[in-house]
Amino acid sequence: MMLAENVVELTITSQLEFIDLVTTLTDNISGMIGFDEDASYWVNMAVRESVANAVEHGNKYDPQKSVDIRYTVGPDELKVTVRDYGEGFDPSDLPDPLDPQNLLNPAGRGILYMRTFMDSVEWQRHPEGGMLVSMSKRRTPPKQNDEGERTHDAVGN
Amino acid sequence: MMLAENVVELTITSQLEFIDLVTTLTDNISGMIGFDEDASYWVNMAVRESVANAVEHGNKYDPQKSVDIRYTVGPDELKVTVRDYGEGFDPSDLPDPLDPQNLLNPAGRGILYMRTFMDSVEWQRHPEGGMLVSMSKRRTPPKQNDEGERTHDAVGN
Amino acid sequence: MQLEIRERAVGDVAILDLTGKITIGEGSVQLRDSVGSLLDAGRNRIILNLGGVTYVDSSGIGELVSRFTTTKNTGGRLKLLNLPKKIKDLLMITKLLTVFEIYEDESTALESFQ
Amino acid sequence: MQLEIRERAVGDVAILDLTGKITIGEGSVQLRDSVGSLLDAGRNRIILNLGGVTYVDSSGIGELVSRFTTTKNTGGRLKLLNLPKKIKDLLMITKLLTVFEIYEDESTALESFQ
Ligand SMILES: Nc1ncnc2c1ncn2[C@@H]1O[C@H](COP(=O)(O)OP(=O)(O)O)[C@@H](O)[C@H]1O
Ligand SMILES: Nc1ncnc2c1ncn2[C@@H]1O[C@H](COP(=O)(O)OP(=O)(O)O)[C@@H](O)[C@H]1O
Repeated sequence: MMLAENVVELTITSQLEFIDLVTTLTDNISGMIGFDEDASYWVNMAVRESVANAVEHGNKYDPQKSVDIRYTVGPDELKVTVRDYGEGFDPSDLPDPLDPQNLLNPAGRGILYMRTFMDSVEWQRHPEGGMLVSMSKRRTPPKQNDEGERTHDAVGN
Repeated sequence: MMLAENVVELTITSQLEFIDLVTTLTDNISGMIGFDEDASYWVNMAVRESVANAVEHGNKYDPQKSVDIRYTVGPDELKVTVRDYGEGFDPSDLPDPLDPQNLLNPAGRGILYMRTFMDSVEWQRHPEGGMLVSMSKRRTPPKQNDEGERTHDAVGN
Repeated sequence: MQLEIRERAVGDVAILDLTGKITIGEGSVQLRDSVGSLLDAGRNRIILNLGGVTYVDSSGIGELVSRFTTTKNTGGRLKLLNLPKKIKDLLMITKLLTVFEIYEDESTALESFQ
Repeated sequence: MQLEIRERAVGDVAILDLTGKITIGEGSVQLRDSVGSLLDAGRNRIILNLGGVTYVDSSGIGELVSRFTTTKNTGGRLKLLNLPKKIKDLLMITKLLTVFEIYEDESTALESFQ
């Protein structure tokens, strides 16, 4: 497999304006490795959420701090890691956005998005500071019956 | 100016397949900072040539060696640097592709392309090995009279 | 421009036709501002027509929720019209499908205000 | 697919209609192969219709030159048709405008082989 084990890395300064550059690159990589439209859409969104969190909560918009996105194209999956240089956080210690009393909260759904759209998401504190989010999406497409079924699978329900 | 001094970096492994990812990112950055269609087209092409050289002549397709592309958006210009990890070369010591006896050569026009399309191009050996190509394109558009004139300016003739 | 918002009025109901992306930054801010101006003008019977919306990130979903709440707090209502499949998926994932009043055609949405 | 190549024949002249990009790797290789098969079949009166070509990098220009030379070496001719503005710019920059035989309409290009 020509693309196996290949790596592409993108580094941006902490500005929301640059997120579109990241998602466009993500779309291109998804297309290159044969993700269908649905899979590309959800991967794009998970990456956006992760980068937005890195810019906003991690680096707190500090233009001196970068966000580093790394794509690793493996034979079975696309792996994406997003690293920031902030104080880090504990993802197990967050309000559940699906709890009825939180449903009307104006924020707090990004991590739910990421968990829903990717096959796996992990957070760890980087040994040299900041958070490192590692996400992966399988390359083998889920079994398809009809339009509805497929979307169902892609969002992980 | 919101985008002044901002930096985006992209790193790819040494494969021609990834060049399209680089040029798409280049197009997005060009669009973001207001380059017109012509300017975007030529910048795209100069970046492609530079990255192709880094993959082919610099890193000699070694998948362990990366090509690092850095975009710096300044108030007056877009600067793009392309770094490889090869043996380097002396750009002053190359056959002139415009010499009548070289016109039918199947190769050797990439550097001519880069010099023509950008406002400045410089080559230097990186202190830690490999070549570092630094190119820039002014953000102020050239005076426009008509379609013909504009293209004329954009290709630097 | 990420998001385009056109405003229409049918009787005392304001319809905002949205096209594009509602995302963190620009898109979310535009939505907040558009609904804000309506409320400032005392127009709190609002339909958001999402038929042309292709993408709503978590910040955009949050913005929809906020505008829903703000409108309700003035005694008005903000309803959603023409949800594309993907946007409906997103409201399902976030358990907001039953929070919003959602319509599939404009006349039914308009009648619901009577 | 970067480059699409369709083959037509008008009498003993082969016309290749190219659409897309002629760039290092895939595109250049496709062009080489297409012209190669024509020459292998003894068809060395060739028109490359570049009307649909949007982008030719330095490797692509080199490939055009190589196919021009290879065709000539078999006693044939390779001519260019319908150059888009940008591609013409590139041939000007590389001083190849006068090397190639270039035509703006197909019938004139075809007649030139008589
Ligand atoms: N990279 C990060 N660095 C620090 N804190 C983070 C990071 N990502 C997420 N968080 C924390 O987790 C919370 C929930 O994140 P998320 O679910 O994306 O919702 P939102 O971004 O809308 O608050 C954030 O409010 C923030 O406190
Ligand atoms: N990054 C690089 N590292 C080493 N050599 C290079 C590099 N870029 C260019 N060169 C040398 O310069 C020559 C001319 O480059 P160029 O004008 O791009 O034409 P081409 O790539 O078609 O040979 C190459 O053949 C190569 O010998």
